[in-house]
Amino acid sequence: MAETKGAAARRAAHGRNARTPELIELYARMVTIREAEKSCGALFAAGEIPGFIHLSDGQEGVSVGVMASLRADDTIASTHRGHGHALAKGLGLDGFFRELMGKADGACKGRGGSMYVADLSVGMLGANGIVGGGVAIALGSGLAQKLRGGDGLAICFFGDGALAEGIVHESLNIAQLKRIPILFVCENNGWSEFSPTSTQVTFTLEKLAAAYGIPYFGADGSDVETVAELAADVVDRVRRERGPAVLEFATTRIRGHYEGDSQRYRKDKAPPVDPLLVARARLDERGIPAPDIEAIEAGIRAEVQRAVDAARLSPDPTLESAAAEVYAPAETTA
Amino acid sequence: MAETKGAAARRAAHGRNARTPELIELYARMVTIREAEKSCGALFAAGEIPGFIHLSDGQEGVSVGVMASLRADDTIASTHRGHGHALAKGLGLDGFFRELMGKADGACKGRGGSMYVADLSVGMLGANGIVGGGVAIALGSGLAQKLRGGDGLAICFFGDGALAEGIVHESLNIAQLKRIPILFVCENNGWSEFSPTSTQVTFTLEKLAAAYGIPYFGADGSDVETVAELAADVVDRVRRERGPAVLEFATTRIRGHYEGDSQRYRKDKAPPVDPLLVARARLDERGIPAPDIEAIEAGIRAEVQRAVDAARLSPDPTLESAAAEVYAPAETTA
Amino acid sequence: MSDLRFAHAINRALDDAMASDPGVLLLGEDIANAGGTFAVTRGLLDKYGADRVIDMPIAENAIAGMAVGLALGGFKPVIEIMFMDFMTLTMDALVNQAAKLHFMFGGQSAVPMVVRTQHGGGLNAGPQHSQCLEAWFAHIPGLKVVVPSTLDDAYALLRGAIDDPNPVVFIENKALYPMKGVLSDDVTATPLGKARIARAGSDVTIVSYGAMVHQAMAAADQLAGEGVSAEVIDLRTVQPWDEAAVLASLAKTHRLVVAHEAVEAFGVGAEIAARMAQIGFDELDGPIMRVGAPFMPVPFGRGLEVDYMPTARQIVEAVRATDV
Amino acid sequence: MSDLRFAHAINRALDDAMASDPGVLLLGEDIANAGGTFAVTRGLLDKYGADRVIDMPIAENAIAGMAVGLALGGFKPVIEIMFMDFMTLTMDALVNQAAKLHFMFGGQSAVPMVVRTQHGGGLNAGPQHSQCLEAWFAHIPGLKVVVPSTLDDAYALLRGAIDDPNPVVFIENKALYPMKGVLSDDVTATPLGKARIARAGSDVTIVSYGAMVHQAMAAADQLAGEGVSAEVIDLRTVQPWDEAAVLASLAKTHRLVVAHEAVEAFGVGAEIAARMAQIGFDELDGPIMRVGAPFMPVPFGRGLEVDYMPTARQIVEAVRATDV
Ligand SMILES: Cc1ncc(C[n+]2csc(CCOP(=O)(O)OP(=O)(O)O)c2C)c(N)n1
Ligand SMILES: Cc1ncc(C[n+]2csc(CCOP(=O)(O)OP(=O)(O)O)c2C)c(N)n1
Ligand SMILES: [Mg+2]
Ligand SMILES: [Mg+2]
Repeated sequence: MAETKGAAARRAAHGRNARTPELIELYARMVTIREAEKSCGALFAAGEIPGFIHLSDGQEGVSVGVMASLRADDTIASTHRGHGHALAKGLGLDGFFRELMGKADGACKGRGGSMYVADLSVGMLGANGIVGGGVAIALGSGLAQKLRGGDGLAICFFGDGALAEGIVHESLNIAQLKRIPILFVCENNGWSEFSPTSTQVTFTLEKLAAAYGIPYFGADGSDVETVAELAADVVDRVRRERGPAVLEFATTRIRGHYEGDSQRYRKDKAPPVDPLLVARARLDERGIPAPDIEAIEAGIRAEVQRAVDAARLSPDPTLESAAAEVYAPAETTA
Repeated sequence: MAETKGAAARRAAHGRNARTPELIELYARMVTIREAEKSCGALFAAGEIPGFIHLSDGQEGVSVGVMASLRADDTIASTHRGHGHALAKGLGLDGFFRELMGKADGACKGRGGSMYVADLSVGMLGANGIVGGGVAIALGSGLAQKLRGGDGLAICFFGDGALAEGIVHESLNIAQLKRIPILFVCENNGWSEFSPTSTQVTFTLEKLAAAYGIPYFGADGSDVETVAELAADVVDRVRRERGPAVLEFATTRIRGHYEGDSQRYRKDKAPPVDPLLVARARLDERGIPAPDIEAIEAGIRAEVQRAVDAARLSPDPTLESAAAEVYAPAETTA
Repeated sequence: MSDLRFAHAINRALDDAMASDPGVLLLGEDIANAGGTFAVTRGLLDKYGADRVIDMPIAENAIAGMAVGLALGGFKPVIEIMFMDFMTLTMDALVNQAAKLHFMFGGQSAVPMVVRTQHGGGLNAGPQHSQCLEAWFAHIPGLKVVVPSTLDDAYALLRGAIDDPNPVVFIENKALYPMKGVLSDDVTATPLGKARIARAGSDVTIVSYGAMVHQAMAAADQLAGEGVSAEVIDLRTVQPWDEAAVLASLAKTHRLVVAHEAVEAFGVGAEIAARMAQIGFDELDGPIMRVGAPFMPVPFGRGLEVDYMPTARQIVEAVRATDV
Repeated sequence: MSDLRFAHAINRALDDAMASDPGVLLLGEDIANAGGTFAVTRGLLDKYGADRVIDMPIAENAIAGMAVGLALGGFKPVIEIMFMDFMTLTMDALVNQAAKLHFMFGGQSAVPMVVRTQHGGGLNAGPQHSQCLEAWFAHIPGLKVVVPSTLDDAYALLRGAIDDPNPVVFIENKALYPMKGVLSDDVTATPLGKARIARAGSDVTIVSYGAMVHQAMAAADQLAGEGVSAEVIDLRTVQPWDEAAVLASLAKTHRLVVAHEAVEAFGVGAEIAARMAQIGFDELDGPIMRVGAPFMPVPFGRGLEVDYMPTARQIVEAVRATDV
């Protein structure tokens, strides 16, 4: 697990990277995801969210830490476990809940739901129901960033299980060959559905990236500051060098593969490392008063509850309006 | 390019590997392929062979050297450039020419032609019109070898350009994960159709194999003895260890990508390294009388000519007989 | 006779096939330890071991390609592709390789393999987890395509598919998995290609397959109340499909409706209708009507999906529309 | 007016589209330096540079997926998949991603991209290099499918496809590439979805597309000699297809034949026939006949392939068979 020189130097000098947001801000963003997903779990259990949902509890540090360095014109392609990515990239809670509840004013007008949630206005190119499906889309988006000029970049998130899919390898090769400004971010939670990924993938991403000659960086994904600092450096590098890099974070999938998964197969009985608890303990250490933190948490909870309540009142979409958008009309382009 | 210890030791002791056939025999097999393909080229130019044909001139050392260690129950899956593999594995000249000329008594009854030539009775699972298409088939065949018990193995041949296809990576992972007795043989001729593979693939197979933890061996493919010795060791290893290995040979594609390709794009003006000339020079060195060699060559030429003449007289297939074999009848299994 | 669910009938077919033929192997993602995402393969790992019930990494094209190699190597692999939407990743292995080898190699070898997958909506799984793509495979010479609708057929046709020396795409409808029913004691492997008359009738023929057969039966019930006697044909196998059975029914009823859950346009129903508009033309007393999903991706939202799914009511209306 | 070949018309369409819109990019295997396996993209690298004419490694699924990302990023990628048979490797990107994003994201963005590929037999390219798979794509909501038959249409429809804000599969027939003809001076982009009456007639309607249109014209010639006036409709776009034009012709002729090179069963012709057996039923004076390839992989051998390919003669016979 290489570490950028810049990050090490900065840590030595200042204790933390001045370019990344304050920890309290990162913490608040993680709490937003956690609270939103808690509500998702409850709404799912109550039958108010239909379909399949994959919660990212335990992985918020990656979403928040990586997205802290991105701009709205940077693009990301996500996975089936995409709530955290979407919210951290800027999808609002209203569009989010309304989408998951299948409402007409959801981010995708209730046609996609959890596995396909997207907000192109903030550069979020969609969760994806296909493992590896977003990787090549991000690659194309990265090529668009390059051809447009400027210093934008694309990111694809993917899980450790996705490493078995050919598309990831095709994309690594092309990214390096064509010098595409794309950051491959692997959220390694050790699981591929109900199977330990060690039974599915025989290589490490670090060695693989080395074979491709793509710079690789890895870190503990449950420490949001570490993630943010490393990501800031690596994002910066991709912006400047206009070529790919790989980032891998060790994370914990706290809940089941999807909601409703009893996780009986799970043998790793050690308590999960929770990025929220890690950050919270550090805030305490740094002397941030508990009531201040609790006020932030309460505010987020209220905001989430408000969004949920509003989503409940939102109208259902009609089949006619859906039917009208199977094809884009001629004027949509240009 | 690692070399097996055994091969080095044997070379030191005996000058050559006693388990591999005499050079004169290897040479004769290469001449058979070369002469057969020469006829293919002529028949193609004359319109007697239709379709697309991809000749393997320059790569005979790999086909002959690798196949020297295989048994009939070992299986191989080949590529679009599969003539050499097929003939070396044991497909007869009659079945070969009749197939390429589309005759009813061709190896595949004239339904496949050059790109799909196969002879399951000698473990040749087919050339393949899809780049990478044979790799997973060989993987399954290797798993069959493993599950059947015994010490059989499967081989997939593929070109350097195929390294860009996801299926190759999926297969490497599964081969190692499931410990499948399969030998991945890359014929690296530096070209992927009309493009130098250096513009298409950003990694070396050696480094890639290392990432997967799969033993890798490489050698000069234009020296048939080197190929045969190395292959003997590696095949042996796969037989014993019941797990995958990777072999890569540097070769030269002497002719165009396909017949009719003028190769105007080709900048590598150095004369190709021809495995037949290499072997022939060594036979001279070793004092094999030229007339003996020429007699062998003449015999092969006559044999090829006889097969071509016979193929010309062979009957054309009928659509009815083809239509009758779209599906296997129930009694074919078990 | 045992009271089971649809998923259990499939499990039992796999179990019995594995017990009777040591060459039958299962490969798929999370099918062994986890027993399958829809629990269809539960218990088989314990019974047959990890050499025959094989958990695979997420690499659908390689899994399908391996099945071809295993089939050529004398085994009868049954692979599971978790959702039919993921079959998009297996198309080279199935279409260019599995489907063609027997023909293309001049009949040298059969390719006995089965791809089990599931299709269909009703679970709000969204556009990439609900598609019915069977028409693609039915268009490919060399493949067979089976879509069972009942427990007995799930068992009998899966046994038949495993016995068949050709590559078979065996499609389960996800909404049927929990369906309770009875598995007959005497059910055995059924050769592929024979339709089943699910309900005899004389006024109109309703051809269907898979989950939609149940809608067709409901429609027939309703029509009976209106004095219309509908014959319901369950195709069971859509490639090859039982043209003779459909034609015989049409010759009796002179009116035809074809219904499936897949998108109507360019779906399986198009072939059946087109064929009958040729060979059954003289029998037809009215237009051939089709019932299928509208031309859009399967939408996620609850109400949207309900409105999207073809229903018994639409079949009834289609039957009325055949009566010009 | 210039005397050109079919391949040149496509080249010119690409050239003009790139000249008029800097967002148009080409990606594909050996399309830049080598100018394409069939020389269709020759000269474009020199004219537009390596940033816009991009040689890609052999990785079809990634190429197609990248096109989606480029389209979302404001470009209009035109990718080349060398043989339609290799589209099997792009199905996830095209079907699960490209086709669905506009709908599935609630209309947030269009996905303007074109996949150029070529299909068809006649070159003895064998089972994995000759397939006509357009029916697959026509079945997928969100995709458009175009198959031109003339030089003018190759130009006009490709310009139309590039202008279209949706993912379009643009299919060239490999046997047409060397076809000589005239490219009209005034040819411009044509919106997709409109059929062309290739020959007016009054006794029977022959619907076709792509290379088979030329067989249909030859059949019409022969029929004229027998006193039968055939109207030949060139669909040009098979998704969406011009239902109104076919119905209008049928209302005039009352007899219908649909012909294509693809395998007949479950092919594009099935949808057209099925639809007319519904909405055109009252107009029909005889069975709807289809002409397509037999249900087998495209065989390699010269005589085999000739016998396999559907011909004008078969169309003539089909026309006769509509007259019961
Ligand atoms: C192509 C494809 N194959 C299989 C699946 C089913 N599936 C969904 S998530 C998943 C496991 C993914 O593991 P990983 O990539 O590590 O992501 P994680 O769930 O751990 O976040 C699988 C197999 C799918 N959605 N797409
Ligand atoms: C999936 C697929 N994509 C593209 C092609 C077209 N094609 C045939 S051979 C070839 C180059 C293969 O290069 P390599 O693997 O190095 O083999 P070589 O021709 O050098 O023997 C390509 C692109 C194909 N046959 N299949
Ligand atoms: Mg994981
Ligand atoms: Mg090569």
